[in-house]
Amino acid sequence: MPTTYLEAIREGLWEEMERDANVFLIGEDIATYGGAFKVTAGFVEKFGEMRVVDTPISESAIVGASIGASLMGLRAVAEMQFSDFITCGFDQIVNFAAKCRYRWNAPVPMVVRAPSGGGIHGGPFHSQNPEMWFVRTPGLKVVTPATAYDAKGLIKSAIRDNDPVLFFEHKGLYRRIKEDLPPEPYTVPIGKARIAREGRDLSIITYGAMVWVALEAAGKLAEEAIEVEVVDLRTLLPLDRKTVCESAKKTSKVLLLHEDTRTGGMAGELAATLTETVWDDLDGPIVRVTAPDTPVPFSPPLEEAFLPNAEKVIEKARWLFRY
Amino acid sequence: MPTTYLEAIREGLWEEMERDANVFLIGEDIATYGGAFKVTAGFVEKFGEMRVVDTPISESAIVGASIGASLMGLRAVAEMQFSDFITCGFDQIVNFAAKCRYRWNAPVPMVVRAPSGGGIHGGPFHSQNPEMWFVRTPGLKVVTPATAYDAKGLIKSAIRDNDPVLFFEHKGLYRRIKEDLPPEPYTVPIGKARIAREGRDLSIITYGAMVWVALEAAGKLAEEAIEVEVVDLRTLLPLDRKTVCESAKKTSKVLLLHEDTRTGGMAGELAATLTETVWDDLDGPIVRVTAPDTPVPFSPPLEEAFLPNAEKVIEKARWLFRY
Amino acid sequence: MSTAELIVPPTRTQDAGPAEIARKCLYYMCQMREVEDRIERKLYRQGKIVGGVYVGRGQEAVSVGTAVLAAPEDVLFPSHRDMAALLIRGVTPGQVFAQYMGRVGGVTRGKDGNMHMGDLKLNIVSIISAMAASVPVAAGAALALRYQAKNHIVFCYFGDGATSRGDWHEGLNFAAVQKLPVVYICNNNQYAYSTPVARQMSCANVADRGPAYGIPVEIVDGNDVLAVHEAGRRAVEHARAGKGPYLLECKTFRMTGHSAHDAADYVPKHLWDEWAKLDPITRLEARMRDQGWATEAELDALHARIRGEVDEAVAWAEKSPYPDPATLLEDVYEAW
Amino acid sequence: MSTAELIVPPTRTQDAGPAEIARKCLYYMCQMREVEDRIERKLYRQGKIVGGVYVGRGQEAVSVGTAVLAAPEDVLFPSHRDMAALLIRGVTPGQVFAQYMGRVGGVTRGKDGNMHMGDLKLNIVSIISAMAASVPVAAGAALALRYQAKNHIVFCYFGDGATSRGDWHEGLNFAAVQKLPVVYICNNNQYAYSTPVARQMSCANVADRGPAYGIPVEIVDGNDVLAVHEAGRRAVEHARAGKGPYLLECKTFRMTGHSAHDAADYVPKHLWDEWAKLDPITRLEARMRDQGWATEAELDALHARIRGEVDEAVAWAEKSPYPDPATLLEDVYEAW
Ligand SMILES: Cc1ncc(C[n+]2csc(CCOP(=O)(O)OP(=O)(O)O)c2C)c(N)n1
Ligand SMILES: Cc1ncc(C[n+]2csc(CCOP(=O)(O)OP(=O)(O)O)c2C)c(N)n1
Ligand SMILES: [Mg+2]
Ligand SMILES: [Mg+2]
Repeated sequence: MPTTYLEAIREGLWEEMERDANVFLIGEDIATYGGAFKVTAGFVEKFGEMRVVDTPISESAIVGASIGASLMGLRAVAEMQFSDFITCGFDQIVNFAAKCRYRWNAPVPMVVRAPSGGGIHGGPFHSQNPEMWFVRTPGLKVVTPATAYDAKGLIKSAIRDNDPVLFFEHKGLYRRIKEDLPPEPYTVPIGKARIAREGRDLSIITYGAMVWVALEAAGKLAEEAIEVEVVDLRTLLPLDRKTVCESAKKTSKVLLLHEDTRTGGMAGELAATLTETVWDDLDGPIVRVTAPDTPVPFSPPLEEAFLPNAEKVIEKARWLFRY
Repeated sequence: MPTTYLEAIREGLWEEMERDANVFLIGEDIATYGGAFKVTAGFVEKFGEMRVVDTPISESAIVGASIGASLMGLRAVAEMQFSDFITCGFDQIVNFAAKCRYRWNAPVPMVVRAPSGGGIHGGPFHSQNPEMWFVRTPGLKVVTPATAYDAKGLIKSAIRDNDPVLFFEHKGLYRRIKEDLPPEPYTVPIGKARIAREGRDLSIITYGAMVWVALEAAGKLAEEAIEVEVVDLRTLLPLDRKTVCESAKKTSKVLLLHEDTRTGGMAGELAATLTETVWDDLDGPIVRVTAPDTPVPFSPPLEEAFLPNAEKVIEKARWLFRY
Repeated sequence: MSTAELIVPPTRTQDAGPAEIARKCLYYMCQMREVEDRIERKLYRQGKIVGGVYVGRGQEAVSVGTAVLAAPEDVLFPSHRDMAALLIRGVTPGQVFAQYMGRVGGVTRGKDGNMHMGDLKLNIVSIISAMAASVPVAAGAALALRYQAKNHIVFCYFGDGATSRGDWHEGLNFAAVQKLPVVYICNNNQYAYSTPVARQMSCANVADRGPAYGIPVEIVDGNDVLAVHEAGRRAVEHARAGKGPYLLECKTFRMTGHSAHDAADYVPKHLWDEWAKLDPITRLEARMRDQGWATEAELDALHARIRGEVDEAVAWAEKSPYPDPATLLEDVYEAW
Repeated sequence: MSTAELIVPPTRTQDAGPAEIARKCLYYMCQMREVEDRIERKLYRQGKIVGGVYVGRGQEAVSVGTAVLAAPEDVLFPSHRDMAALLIRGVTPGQVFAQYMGRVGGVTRGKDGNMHMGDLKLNIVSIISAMAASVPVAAGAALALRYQAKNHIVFCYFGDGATSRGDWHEGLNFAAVQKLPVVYICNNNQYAYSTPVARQMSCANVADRGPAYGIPVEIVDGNDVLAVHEAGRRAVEHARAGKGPYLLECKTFRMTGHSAHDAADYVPKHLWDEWAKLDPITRLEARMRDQGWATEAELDALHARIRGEVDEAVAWAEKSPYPDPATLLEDVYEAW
């Protein structure tokens, strides 16, 4: 039976909790209620209250307590009810967790799970893509799975990782995508991108929910005999610059795509990486398709205009192909 | 008599407080003590306790109260004792202040002054360059003056601006640079870059303290007959893409320089802007000179290795020039 | 659009007699109930609502009993179950429905949704989603009012769960140190989403937190609107007299799930039954009949009138267009 | 390097008699004083110190009187004026000097400076600069200790000013709800940088904040190390018995500027004079002489010994090299 993206995360958490008694969950409404999105439904019944800890509305305490427990040898998996609230625990993440190892050799093996992304009419505070607040912070790892397979494999790797990992799960994918997962346990390594579709004319480099938009666009462009390669970054930090650059070398043309707003987005880091590394191999400008520089609007026609989609990608890709 | 960078900010604040009774200051130890760096020394004596408000150690309350007062028609100028602590008021800045106008047409004319930057052996929590946490947040403006003239002119513009402005003043420049300022009042517009030195062979695009590093490098490169143009961005958001692109068009080669760490830094946004806008005019890869991806180390030899300097710039610039 | 004036005295209740206060409170409690019922139980199920729905069913006495005390220049910071604070201020039910449907006629023109409503002309500041983020902002508004030498005060609303947040602490502490004119109104409805108050804090009452800020507190039956009003009057007088903040804890119960999609199975059944008996509207109506402040016929007329107003408002909202996608890029910054 | 064993009983004081406790406390108070005097008054002025200097002169009884109660497996979260907590745990004065001079011999190998010292092998967690950020982290450490079914507890230190921060509130609230084994030790030294406590909070005591979390509190003369020790013992027993957190407020005074570059002109002169009379070391020595716990000659020998140890430690630190720039890129992540 195919497994949803949400169910895949749930399975990954469950397996890791069974495998390692040091893993525990912490967050708001995650125990009795099973979490706002029900990712952890049934966990407290199985693993008990000591390992599935409901907290007050205190994101800074959630992150801080995760750090403290992880310093003492546990592996905390914190849930933000929505990734938008991660800003309330920001100092703990970027100043405490991110810098412990560098400063005093103290590993902080924790994960912050944060449901992010738009397309669900959540408005300005339930739709954000907060990844870039963290990609610019050395000491953190940032993971953004696009598929159910990767969501499961990456949450498992994140939990086993000995550094703090931010795990941005896309709300819009939770129940929208499914696939058959291997019955045996597996992990997906952090820091490795994936070629989601091979092609030789043009590379679309993207991550998260936009991988599906890129694939949709690639499918339509194939009908016009434009063969698009889609690179799914999977991890934003540490960035798999090698795979990105190899794809660019192969196709010579790059379109960068993200759901996040434009200025200061991931596309910038990719553009800089590409021009400093494979400049001579590029046959046209690096172009961006992103959300515009606004808060995420609430009303459906506005949000639709805000979000990148296959049409917007196709238009830019055609232009670049002909360049 | 030449005015220091610090004194210039002080003058700007003073003039605006004299000019507009709605302007007030708020922060830790800014009244009696005059601020950790003494920027506001003497202000409470002149303007009184209602306009120079000492607060508890509560960055979120400082920013939040600034928002509230600004919504009611005042113009708050908040001081973070060090910009590193801005993470403690992060949600208020990026979610409350940044989005009010968009969401419900409510202007938030406030300024957050934040002493930032390294080179003073401040270690991981007194040396950071936090600008990129904000450049990626639509609704904010981000200002990073490099000269005393600009520091004064920009703090005045920031106070008069009807949107929330983050004003990153570089601690390393406070007392290190001086210049003669015009006796008559002036402002410097937000959103306009400045050509700090003209040149035709290569553009260095930078901001803040690194403008001085760029100028030092440009001076030495001139001896080798490499004529470098130095663009001082002054404002990072909204970004003056026009001036950046014009300089690149003119010189065809671009070196991006910032004190901030590399991944997710301002150079990324600039690289993306350049390749999507002036691709055809570029004659070589866009290269970066930045701090490496680590926390800011404390010990002098480590910090020296961490910070960009003229030698590192010169080496890269020579390579690019010959490319 | 509102015909409230017919039945509701247009003045604030600060100086009104008990019958008048009761009538005014009843009107707004019923209006809030009807507006929210329509949203949660009808429009939401019809798929006409965009996004989440959070209502204050059973808690109407909290926002009504306090917000009627506000002068028009007092600044209100309603939270997500304080619909009446908006209605009393003059936000129309039509604007509320349009807001919930993502139409231009909504308070935020489609840019934001549900209870995120604010209007500076009405001295209402919009919440953001992060619980308690308004608390430091309210202190800043009070700072401005004091500096402007206005005799106005701030009404700052929040739930029990919000008091766990760092912002709540920083905001109250700063306001207390500065002796700012803020009335804090806590709806302690026993739950924060699925989390009962005993898992949220280990003191018995939110009011037990007042001494940490050296500010006076009062606990009141949050389902008795006249009691809330009385306590609110003391709080308002304290703040307006320049004596600093005041914390009012209203004990109540959330007679619904956390949001429209939450069946709230985690709430023990007996609690629903017990609190249903304490419904603030039923209680006020009984009181009014007992005291002779209203006849059954008058009450019926009131309900009918409100239903009519709400029908009209829904119709108006449904006619309001969706925002033009071209407005997407507007108002990020001041236009230059 | 330390010859502490000669004079200091190697066991914790939990089960020691008063003379023994006094001797142990005196040793560490004097060691802290000498180490910090050397840093602030000598090395800093000689330009040998990198970065800022924050010392706990006059407050030594707070960290000494409590930290001597800790079992080696108890986890300590010292703040920036709790040098003795580090020394008692086994951080050597040499490591401290090297830390302040940015040498590889420092606790953080030159990566961080001044009081940012932590060592997981010693169960000491390093602060970050942001005041009170350790408070939620301490709760997490206690959560782990409880889960691991260890009978160990957490000692969490902070100043009066830190209690204004949201993190302080969130951390205490969470620990209280979870009944975690944390002893909170507040050095209320009347100032946060230049800000007197009355501009920091509007309650009279930090202890007045305990009821907001339903936790027991105790106020103690923070310049009387034996009183601190006694109160600390009660706090430790409470936490170790699984009864949850305990808040100890130690009233003291910062007999120095906020940091080495601060002349502290904002402190009224009479306060310096008054508190100088209450110096915790002088007081303890007088008590020891009175009680016959130590002779003048023994005290002199102690001071001489400590000076000698510190001389040695400074010399050791000055010989410690600066870190190799090649280490700049190390330890951002686990090496793969
Ligand atoms: C900082 C933050 N974390 C989490 C949430 C998600 N959330 C929305 S409402 C709510 C419960 C609020 O409880 P309370 O303050 O008691 O208000 P009530 O809903 O009971 O009126 C939660 C956890 C949020 N809005 N903000
Ligand atoms: C979040 C934060 N804001 C500001 C500062 C700057 N700062 C360093 S120490 C200090 C005063 C601390 O006062 P208190 O907590 O009473 O400790 P004390 O220094 O008196 O021991 C301040 C404001 C900081 N370290 N962290
Ligand atoms: Mg509640
Ligand atoms: Mg203090």
